[in-house]
Amino acid sequence: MSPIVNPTANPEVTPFNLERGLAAFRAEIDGPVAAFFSSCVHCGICAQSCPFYLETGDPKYTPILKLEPLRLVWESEFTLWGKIKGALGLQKKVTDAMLAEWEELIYDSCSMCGRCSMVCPVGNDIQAMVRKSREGMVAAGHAPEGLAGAAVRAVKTGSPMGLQWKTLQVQIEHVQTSSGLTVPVDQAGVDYLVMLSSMEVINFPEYLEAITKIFDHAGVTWTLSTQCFEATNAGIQIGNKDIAALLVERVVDAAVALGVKNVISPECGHAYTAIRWEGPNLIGRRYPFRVFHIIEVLDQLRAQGRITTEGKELDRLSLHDPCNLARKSGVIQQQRNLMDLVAEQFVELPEHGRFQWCCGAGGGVSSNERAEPLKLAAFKRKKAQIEAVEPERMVTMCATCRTQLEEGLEHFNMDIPVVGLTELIADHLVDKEEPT
Amino acid sequence: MTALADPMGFLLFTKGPLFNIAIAIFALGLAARLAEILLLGRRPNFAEPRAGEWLPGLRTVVTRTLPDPGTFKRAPFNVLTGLIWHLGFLVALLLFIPHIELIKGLFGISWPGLPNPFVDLVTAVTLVALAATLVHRLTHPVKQRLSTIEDYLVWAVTFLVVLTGYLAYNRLINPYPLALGLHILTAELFLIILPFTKLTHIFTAFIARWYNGASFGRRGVQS
Amino acid sequence: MSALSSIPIRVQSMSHGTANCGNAVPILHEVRHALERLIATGEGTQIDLNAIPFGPEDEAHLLAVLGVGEVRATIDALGPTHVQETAIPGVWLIDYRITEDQRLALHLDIGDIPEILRTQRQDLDTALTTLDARLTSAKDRAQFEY
Amino acid sequence: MTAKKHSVGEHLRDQGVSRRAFLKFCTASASLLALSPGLIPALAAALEQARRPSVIWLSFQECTGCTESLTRSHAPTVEDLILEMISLDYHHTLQAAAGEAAEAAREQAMKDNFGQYLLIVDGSLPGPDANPGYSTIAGVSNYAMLMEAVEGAAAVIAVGTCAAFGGLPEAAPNPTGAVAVMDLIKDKPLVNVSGCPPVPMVITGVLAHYLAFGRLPELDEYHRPLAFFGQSIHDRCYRRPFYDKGLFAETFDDEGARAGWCLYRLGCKGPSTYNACATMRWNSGTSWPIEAGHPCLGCSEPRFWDAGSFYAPLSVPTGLSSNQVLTAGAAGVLVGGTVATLARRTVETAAVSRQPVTADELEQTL
Amino acid sequence: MSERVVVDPITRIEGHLRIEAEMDGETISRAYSSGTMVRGIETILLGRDPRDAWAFAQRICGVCTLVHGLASARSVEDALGIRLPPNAQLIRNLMIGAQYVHDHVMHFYHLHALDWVDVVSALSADPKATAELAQSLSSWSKSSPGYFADTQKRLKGFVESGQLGIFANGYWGHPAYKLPPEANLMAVAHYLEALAWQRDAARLHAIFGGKNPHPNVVVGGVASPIDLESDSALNAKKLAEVQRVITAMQQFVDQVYVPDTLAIAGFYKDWFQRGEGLGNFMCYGDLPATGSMDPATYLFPRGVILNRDLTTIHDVDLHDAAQIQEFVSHSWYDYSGGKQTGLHPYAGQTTLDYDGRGGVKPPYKQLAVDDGYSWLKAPRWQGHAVEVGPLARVLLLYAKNHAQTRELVDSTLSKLDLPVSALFSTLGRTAARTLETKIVVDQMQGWYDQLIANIRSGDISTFDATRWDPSTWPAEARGAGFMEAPRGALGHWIVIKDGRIANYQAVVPSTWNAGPRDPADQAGAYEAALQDNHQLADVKQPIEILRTIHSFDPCIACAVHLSDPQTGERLEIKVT
Repeated sequence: MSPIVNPTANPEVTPFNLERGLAAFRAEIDGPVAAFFSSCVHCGICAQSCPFYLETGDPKYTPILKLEPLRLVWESEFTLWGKIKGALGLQKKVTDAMLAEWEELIYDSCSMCGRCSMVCPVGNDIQAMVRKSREGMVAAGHAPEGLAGAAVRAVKTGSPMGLQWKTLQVQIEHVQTSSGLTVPVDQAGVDYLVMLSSMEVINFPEYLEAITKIFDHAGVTWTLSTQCFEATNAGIQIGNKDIAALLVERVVDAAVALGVKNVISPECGHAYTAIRWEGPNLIGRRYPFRVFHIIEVLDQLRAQGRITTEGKELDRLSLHDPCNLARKSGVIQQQRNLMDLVAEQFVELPEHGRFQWCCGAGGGVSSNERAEPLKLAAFKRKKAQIEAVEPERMVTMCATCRTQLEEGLEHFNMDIPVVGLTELIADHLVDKEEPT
Repeated sequence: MTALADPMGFLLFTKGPLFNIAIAIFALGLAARLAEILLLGRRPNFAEPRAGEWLPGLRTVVTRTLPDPGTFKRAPFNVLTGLIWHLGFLVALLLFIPHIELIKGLFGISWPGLPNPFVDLVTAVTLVALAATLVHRLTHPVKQRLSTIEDYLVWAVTFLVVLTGYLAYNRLINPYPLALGLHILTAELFLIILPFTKLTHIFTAFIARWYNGASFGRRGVQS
Repeated sequence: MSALSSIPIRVQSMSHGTANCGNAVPILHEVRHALERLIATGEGTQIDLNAIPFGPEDEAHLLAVLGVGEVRATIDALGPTHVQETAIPGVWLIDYRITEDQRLALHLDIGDIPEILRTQRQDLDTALTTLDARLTSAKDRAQFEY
Repeated sequence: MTAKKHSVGEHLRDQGVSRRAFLKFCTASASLLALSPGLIPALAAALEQARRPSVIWLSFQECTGCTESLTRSHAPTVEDLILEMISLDYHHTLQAAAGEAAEAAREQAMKDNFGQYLLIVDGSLPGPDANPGYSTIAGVSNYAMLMEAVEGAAAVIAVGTCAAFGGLPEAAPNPTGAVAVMDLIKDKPLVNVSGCPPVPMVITGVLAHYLAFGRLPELDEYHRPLAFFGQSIHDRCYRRPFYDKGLFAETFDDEGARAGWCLYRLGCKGPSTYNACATMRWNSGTSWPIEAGHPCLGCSEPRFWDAGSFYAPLSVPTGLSSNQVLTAGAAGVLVGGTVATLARRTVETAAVSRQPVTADELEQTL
Repeated sequence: MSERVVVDPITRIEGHLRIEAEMDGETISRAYSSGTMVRGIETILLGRDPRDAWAFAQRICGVCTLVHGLASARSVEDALGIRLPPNAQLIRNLMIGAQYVHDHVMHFYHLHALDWVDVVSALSADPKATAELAQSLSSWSKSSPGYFADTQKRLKGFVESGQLGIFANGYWGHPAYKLPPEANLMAVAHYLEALAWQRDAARLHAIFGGKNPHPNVVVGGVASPIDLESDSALNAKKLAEVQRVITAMQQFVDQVYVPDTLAIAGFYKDWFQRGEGLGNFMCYGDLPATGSMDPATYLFPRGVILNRDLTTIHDVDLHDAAQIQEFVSHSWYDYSGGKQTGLHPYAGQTTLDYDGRGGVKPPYKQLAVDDGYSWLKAPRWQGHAVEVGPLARVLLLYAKNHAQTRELVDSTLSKLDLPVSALFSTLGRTAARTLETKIVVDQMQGWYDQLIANIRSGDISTFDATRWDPSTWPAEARGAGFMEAPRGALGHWIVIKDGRIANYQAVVPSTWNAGPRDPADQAGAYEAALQDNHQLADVKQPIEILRTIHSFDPCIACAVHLSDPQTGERLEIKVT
């Protein structure tokens, strides 16, 4: 394995170094990490849940192996046995070269999908430890350039893709024109503050139109915020909590400024986990509002009878559960309830819900250009699943997943369109009586 | 004193002083390991939970014993051999009457056991399954990559514990004090290395599973 | 003590607890071979039933097959020894007991006549003297009585 | 009193023992010694020729149980055969003479049979480094007496676990510095007939073997005759099927005890005890400890007194009580706590020493 | 210094006993009794499981092989308040009874008889006259001339072989032997018969205790369960065997032992005039009729007789620190409170101190009798040296007007034409042993019948498990287990702390009898007996000493105390 050496990560030039990385690793170690590493029996089962290993066949992608730097720091500095071994000169130490070698393993070949965490017989939450490892990697200067760039852009421009409000403004006007409805902006005291991801804004503008229609249909009050519309979190992806916290604070500030009770994360999966689960811990306090994924909100509306649909899609539809939404956030049944509203022929993929397979793009892999070949390799797992049930279209609810599915299916010459679940719902809404 | 010339002396050494040493190292080592883990603790979690932690944690402690169907389909040999020898080991350890008496002698608690021939059969199966896991470790690319000297050492000690127990019960090593002494010796080796090797998982796996289950459970996922 | 290796020592079994050790049939086959040898060469054989695991059920099975023959004798020397010819002529069952009726040994003897039943030459040597002595004492008693 | 010396065969005939009785004795002995019936004529011939060997029996730190046991031998019986096949020239408990006369008899026998006599010892003795006053006979220390007697002995038989392995006097803390005979005698053929006391017929059986063949029988690693100590109590125990089925008596008069279930849980040491009790039984075949409901004490094994409580199952370690295990655990928690405190401090230090990452810094890497 | 006669070893006893006697002409003026072997069993017992103690204690002696085991079990039962099921008590009584009968018969024939019986003289006996003698004494079946002729022939062959074995160097032809050749021949025949008989008698222990010597004992009852249907319990067959053995014992005692004792005693009436000595006698009492250890139900009563005064019986309390004390002023032990002090067994100490307490470095000719001269301590009851054993028991039974005892003693005395005072003598002691054997063997049938009746009524309990588990024990407990052993009053005292033995002391019959002098220079029973009218016809053949010493049936291994040679401190089990 030839180490990927970031050409610009020159310790003389950059502010990052091994010591800083080790300090970050140390700061991540807690009881669960110690329990996990104490328990690993090298059974190799985690490899059987990793699309990167399964589709490449290269054992270096075995999930638990990706944690070796973190494990070494734990063993040498947090265990009596490691200290004894150290005194005897038997303890292996983490080196900069090792971290350089591990950069590919921790970033390029891990979408942090968490499937390994679901199958480990001793219960190791490997995904969580990859997340922790990235803290050390960033501090040691071994984060991929693509992710570093996204993080810088997110901090400096408000969007990892460098998207400006004016671009969104154009989309808003487009939606208002197309739907005849108003997209509320900066309205204080409404029910929901809706956050978006740059990718949705650029690639899937129909999403904004769909929620505009649905909320209008259901009589929900909502708003966008000019102060902050981007909810994706490049800090989470690169694995740095300082940057991640900064980005979360922006969302919190916007919500507080408008005095909303609820914040809707964008469809983008990691954005949801970022503000829903990590956010309060990143900023070190509870939110004065609640956070929902749009799917959760739609399902609540459905349950309250505030969404009335007519007609169903007649073709054979299947569903891709985004890892961040399903396995890592417990939103699993909601999307199925919604599918039942609009799909005549809904067929589940062979392994779905909490045991679904990652599309291969999460965890920052899609923002990491050099990981493209691995990303496509990992997609083969999803492809095989799709081939097993032969749907005419795929439905999902995460912009990153949707992009990956579309690209992957196209790459493999499979003519299966991908649609967003929110849009499907919007398509089948019963037209409101025109106000007389 | 050699075990062959004085098998009874050897047995009494393993039952007496060596056992005391082994149990002391084991108790100190294990307690240190557990304290090392538990006292590190977790940081406070401010995210609004979807569900509690305790029950899902306990649930995972139980459910991780069996694999999900997909994993079983992808790695049936690995899963099956692992399950079989773990189960066999536990049956032999906890349901063989002499072992129950040992536990009663040490802790004053006991429970019913299984007929000896059944345990004997289970032990034989365990040995076969353990041998199979070694073959798997030596041949499977992932396990080759993962395996360290420690893995082979731990395998050898575990295998020897079961093997000597099997040989002693079936009186295939003579005289019996030598056979029993060897079994106790290997069991003591097992106890001594337990806190310092992956064998710790016998205890920490439950903590790990609980942490995992709690973490996922908090987010409304059955892990 | 290598010279001892020339002494064939087997471990004794009086496995009285195990009712059936499954050894009756092998013994019967051994008896058959011994009988053949007796007919062919006149050479007798003794089988010590205590030397192998042999329980009450084995014994019952063996005796049922061999049956009860024509000759029965009891020798009173250091306690009783019961000699019983089986229904298979030439096959004798010899039960050595002590005065307290505990069994010392149980043998199958395949031969014309068991050695212990035969009048022993050494005993014959003293027979005359013994008889003479008795004749003398009988005379004494006769004198006493009359 | 003329001293015409007879062979055993002549001797028996002189006493009116018939040839048939003699043959029967040979048969019994052969069976007892686990010899093939084919060897009975050889055994008879050997016994015919044998001279009654002189036997000197020394009793040191003993309880006389071994001698008592010898008198219980029923085949051959102590009075009918063995005592008339050997010449027991010195034996405290049985001999007529006392004091100087007794010692003179011993010295005479040692002189007359130098190099020929069998030396039997029961009881341990204070070792050469122990206070010789702990056990004396006629003012002479046991050690001195043994060393004097062993010089002219053809072979030594240590009867009973005390003589064979040190036995009770040697049990912790061994207050008198007791040692076994084999600890002191290295250059003579030696047989250990262990047991507390030994099965009587094993004592007589070894003597009969020596008498018949002029040699000691085949021995195990503890110098015990394999013919009697080759199998464990457990291997030959009639309750073994219950062990195999997992049926155990839990107390002395429960249903299991009445039904004859295995006594393992009551502490039976049968599995690790090599002796002939299960096959030869005791007191003319009347019974034996396990048949009478008591677990085997393991009395024919070295250090059986220190092998844990007689009622603790074999698998229970001898040293620790549950309190001590708990103490070890508590100590472990203490050590673990210290370690963990250190680890925690490491975490806290790490949290402080960790430098936050800024976008500007990240930008420098691009 | 006057001439000193030394007899060491005293043979035909259990253990290692040495007698030194200072002579005044032909008469013994001062005698010294010394136990010359120590093992340390009391020290070895420290720190062990009290339930195991019986096995250690039992190995104190392989002759009276049952009694130490039972006394030990009783001490634990006393400490823990365990009450035996009646069946267990009856079975123990049967085992104790068998022990008495077996032990007394073997003592008489194999240990004591050769003091009175000249084996060589038997060669000149007329078998026919011997048969007549035997037939005149009892209806025992083996009494034909041919039988005695065979025995004589056998003996002749043996003697002519020139290898006399255990009979070599006996004092044959000594003028003190007074039996006619025919009586000698009869005794030799019975010597051999008794060897065969005792094998049968020992079976009773094997049935209940698995083996003899050293039958098994269990704290809380007996190990052997009762189930008439089971192969592995006391079933109908085994109980029938017990009955057969009891009957065989009874026959031998009635038809051989009792007649032989009387016949031999008739020739040695002068031995009813010497060899008593102390005049003080003590019994702890034993053989309860019920499951409890209530002294009122004992066959053998409890009490002390002082100065041969049968009219006053003093009470004995084993727990009273002032009553039973052991002294070490003439023993090779050290007491922390000094060598003049006496200690009750609960507070007993056993610190071996051979070199410091006058032990003479072996090989030695004479002991330093002014200092320590024995491994035995000197126990005293309220400061009195007392004799224990059959004579003490028979005297107490007699004093308490036990009907059968009265009848037996009176008829014996009248047959031999002797006064009651003849009991206080060497042969009085031997005769008492015979008579109590008769009393016990007759009693055995009663216990057996009672056991059978219990079983018939459905009571098959043999073990009390309530206090088996150490977790049910108090943190601290102490108890005294006592017995009337064949040789006399036997006590084991145990102190239990945290489930382990914290102190253990045994004061055994032969310590009472064979012990040395105390700080007040009071002689022990052996010593006093030998100082009572003993003349030695030939100092080289001191058969007179053997007669009196053997009349006590010494059991010296029993009598010796034991401890930590270095410090004398209690040893704790150490965890390594």
